[in-house]
Amino acid sequence: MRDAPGINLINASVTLSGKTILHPLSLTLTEARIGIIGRNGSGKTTLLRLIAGLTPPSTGSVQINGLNPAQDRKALLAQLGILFQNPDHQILFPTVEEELAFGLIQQGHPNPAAAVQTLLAAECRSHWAKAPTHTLSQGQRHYLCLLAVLLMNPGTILLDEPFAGLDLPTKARLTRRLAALPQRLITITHAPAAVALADRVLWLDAGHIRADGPAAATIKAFTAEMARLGEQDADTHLAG
Amino acid sequence: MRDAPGINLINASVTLSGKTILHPLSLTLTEARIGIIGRNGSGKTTLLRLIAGLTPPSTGSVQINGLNPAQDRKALLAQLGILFQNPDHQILFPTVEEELAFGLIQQGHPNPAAAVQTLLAAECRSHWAKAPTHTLSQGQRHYLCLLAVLLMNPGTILLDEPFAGLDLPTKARLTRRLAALPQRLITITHAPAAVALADRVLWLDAGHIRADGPAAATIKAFTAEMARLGEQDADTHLAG
Amino acid sequence: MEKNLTHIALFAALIAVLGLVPKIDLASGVPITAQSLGIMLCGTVLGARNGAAAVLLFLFLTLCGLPLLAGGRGGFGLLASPTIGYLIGFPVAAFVAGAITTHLRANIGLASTIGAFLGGLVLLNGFGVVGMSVMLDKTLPEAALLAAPYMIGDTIKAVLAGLITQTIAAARPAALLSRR
Amino acid sequence: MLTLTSPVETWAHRLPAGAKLGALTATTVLLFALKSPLALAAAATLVAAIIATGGHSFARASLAMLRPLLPFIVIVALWHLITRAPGEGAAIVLRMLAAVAAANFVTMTTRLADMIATLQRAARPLARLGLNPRTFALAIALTIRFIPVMLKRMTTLRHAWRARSPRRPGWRILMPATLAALDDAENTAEALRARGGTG
Ligand SMILES: Nc1ncnc2c1ncn2[C@@H]1O[C@H](COP(=O)(O)OP(=O)(O)OP(=O)(O)O)[C@@H](O)[C@H]1O
Ligand SMILES: Nc1ncnc2c1ncn2[C@@H]1O[C@H](COP(=O)(O)OP(=O)(O)OP(=O)(O)O)[C@@H](O)[C@H]1O
Ligand SMILES: O=C(O)CCCC[C@@H]1SC[C@@H]2NC(=O)N[C@@H]21
Ligand SMILES: [Mg+2]
Ligand SMILES: [Mg+2]
Repeated sequence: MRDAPGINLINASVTLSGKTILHPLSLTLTEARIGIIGRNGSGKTTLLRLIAGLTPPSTGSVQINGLNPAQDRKALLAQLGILFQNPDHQILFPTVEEELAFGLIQQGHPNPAAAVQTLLAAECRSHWAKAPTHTLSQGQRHYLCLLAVLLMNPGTILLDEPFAGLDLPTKARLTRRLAALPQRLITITHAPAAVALADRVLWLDAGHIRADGPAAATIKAFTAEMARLGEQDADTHLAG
Repeated sequence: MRDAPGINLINASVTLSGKTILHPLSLTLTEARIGIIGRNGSGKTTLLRLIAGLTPPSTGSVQINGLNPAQDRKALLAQLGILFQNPDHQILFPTVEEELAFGLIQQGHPNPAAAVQTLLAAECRSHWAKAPTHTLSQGQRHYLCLLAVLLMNPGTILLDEPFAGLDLPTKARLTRRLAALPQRLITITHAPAAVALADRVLWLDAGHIRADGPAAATIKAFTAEMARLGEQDADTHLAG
Repeated sequence: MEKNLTHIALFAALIAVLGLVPKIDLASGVPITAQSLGIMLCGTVLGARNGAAAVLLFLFLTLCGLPLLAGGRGGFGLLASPTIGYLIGFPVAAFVAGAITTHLRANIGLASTIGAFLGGLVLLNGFGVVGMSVMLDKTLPEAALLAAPYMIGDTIKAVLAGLITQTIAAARPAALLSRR
Repeated sequence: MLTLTSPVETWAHRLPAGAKLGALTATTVLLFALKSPLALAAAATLVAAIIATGGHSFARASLAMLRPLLPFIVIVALWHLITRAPGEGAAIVLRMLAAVAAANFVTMTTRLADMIATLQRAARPLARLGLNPRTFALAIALTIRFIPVMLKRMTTLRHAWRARSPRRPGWRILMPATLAALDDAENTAEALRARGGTG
């Protein structure tokens, strides 16, 4: 088990402020394209944080290619990148170029400044280099965060609602770009269309895995249930 | 002009840090359902802030039912409610019930606490009352902000990306609920589907109004252009 | 580790932001400033070590030439100016305020008010008085006279620091590094 | 961000920061060793002459930076006139003016990035006390980012308040602003961990 490739959750659960957010999960994620769908408050972001080692498991354990993500931060850097749901929670630096260069510097890249320039030029956004990050629009900040993660070229990328704030052309371009990546992608979303082409889709419901299988099957069941709930005037069960 | 009902922009422009974000606009918005669509960074949020009196016009003037929104805050409160794009920019208080009660207290409501309880009960979310706002999930926080605005019952509601983070059932329910409201709604979005039923849709492009008319026509032109841009590998013009 | 670092940077920035609150210039040349509230909060919220580190970081940037002191002042000239005693006292005041908040066995509101009072008022003005007496070549009692007007404002700030620290303890207990 | 570095390029802008700081230290030690008002007057004149080489608008900016010293000068002057020791008073005032003006000269002719780099190099021995230079550089960058973020946060919260209230928030914005700032720091810490952490 120790050196198993992929992401392993062994009976991992998360309890925060006395509330169990994720019930014990045992999962082995090895597919190249994985989707995680679920309603607001179902525990998607918590699962991402658990996998990324940002929230420690309350019970059980988590391993990324045999590493403990909560401890081996430096080793993990080449293995795991994260796009946070809210860009304001991700941006660290006053200007765009510093923000992009930071991850490369952390990885010991020989020439971060040049790599950043090349990337911005390829994206037709060279004029962003000196722009203060806090004056970009919300969608622009979201896009910047994504570029920062891609630039680091990690083996697995965790994406939390990657398309939520992006406009259609950016979304289309990004979808193509992501599809071409050799890395493993784990996409978290409440909009199932975003993961229609995944190899495997998990449906998270109130901290439990409700379905797990090929995209078509999971999405069909999920959409039907969402439509049913949408007909009702309010949640009859206590969501979140 | 002084007492004209609706929202009047007279040659209003916005320049921030020396950059013209909105070019002089002259608009009269009186329809019940208005949509504003545009790409990331096109100036949608800036336009909302201009209308709401939160960003003063650099040139020209803005009037809401004959009032100056930057000055007559008190009178405006009954006329205009705002849903901000990012829930972090809207939530002020540590618990859900305080957050919901705030607007009612400011309006001089006789019994804010009871009104909040009634609302939460109707939403099947009575258990939210004492919940800390910062531990709610992103979608839950977004929904909370919406409830806070609707509770104040203003004559016109400005919604900045109201559906971006919400799951399908919540979105379906909310769409029905908004459709039934007697108020004027101005919905800002980069996803045109959200305003397909509006009486009038404006397309904002790099701070200019690029199209303005019935929903079907504007959305058709917008979608075609977005699809065209999405085909390209990167922006050929310098967006943002 | 990361959390200590970001909180230290945040509070260094907080002192700078408080410098934008308009200062009141007194005849003595030492302004009444909201920045000493920031010094107190560094100690009461971050604790002795981290609080002092935040203040040192702020002073470093100020000396390097960022105009972060109240009224938009900064640069090496500060080292030769009469308020140098206060500047040297800043990190010490934060350290003491933090140590008291951490170790005093009282509820957080009271402990932090006392810490802010002893560190941010008594000790800080002590340093300031010594500094003025050296730089202006005055006796200590003469210099103390110049510092008397700050007492009212500094008392209000100490109470405010206590209230804010208490609010943080209630709403974000995990952020209160001084009590962990 | 605005810095105190003068946009007027002088010859001193081209000198290395380390040399300027060394010269400043020597000058300051000398100024504090001098006791005679005449010698101090000569020293102050020399400093003024050096500043004057920067040109008219540079000299005016230097003078403006001395303004905060005015109240002290008035107090010392009055005091020494009352105690009938004008010589001592003149020495104190001249020493203060010369030392502060010389130090400001170094600040005004050195770019912020050079100054930080030089002082970081000077602080390298502190690494043995546990001050990691990379962590230190990161702390500086984070502080510089947090200042506008915090100001913007205050503005958005004030707007959020105004959107639902006819009254201005005043001091009441302090509580939500404090909590929001702490949340920002918390989120930043996680973002940092997500990209390899410190060290
Ligand atoms: N620190 C905490 N203390 C208590 N409850 C928490 C905490 N953090 C999260 N929760 C709760 O855990 C649940 C899951 O939150 P999470 O952020 O994982 O949801 P999500 O599936 O990502 O939702 P969304 O689609 O809205 O982003 C929510 O009900 C939230 O209120
Ligand atoms: N304070 C500022 N200084 C300089 N530029 C700014 C400032 N605020 C916003 N901008 C710029 O104005 C443009 C419009 O921003 P705005 O937030 O209105 O866009 P938007 O249409 O709402 O985009 P999104 O869909 O991403 O939310 C952006 O290019 C942004 O970078
Ligand atoms: O800005 C400076 O150069 C340092 C000013 C120090 C002001 C001190 S802090 C304690 C006391 N209380 C005040 O309000 N002002 C002084
Ligand atoms: Mg989430
Ligand atoms: Mg926007």
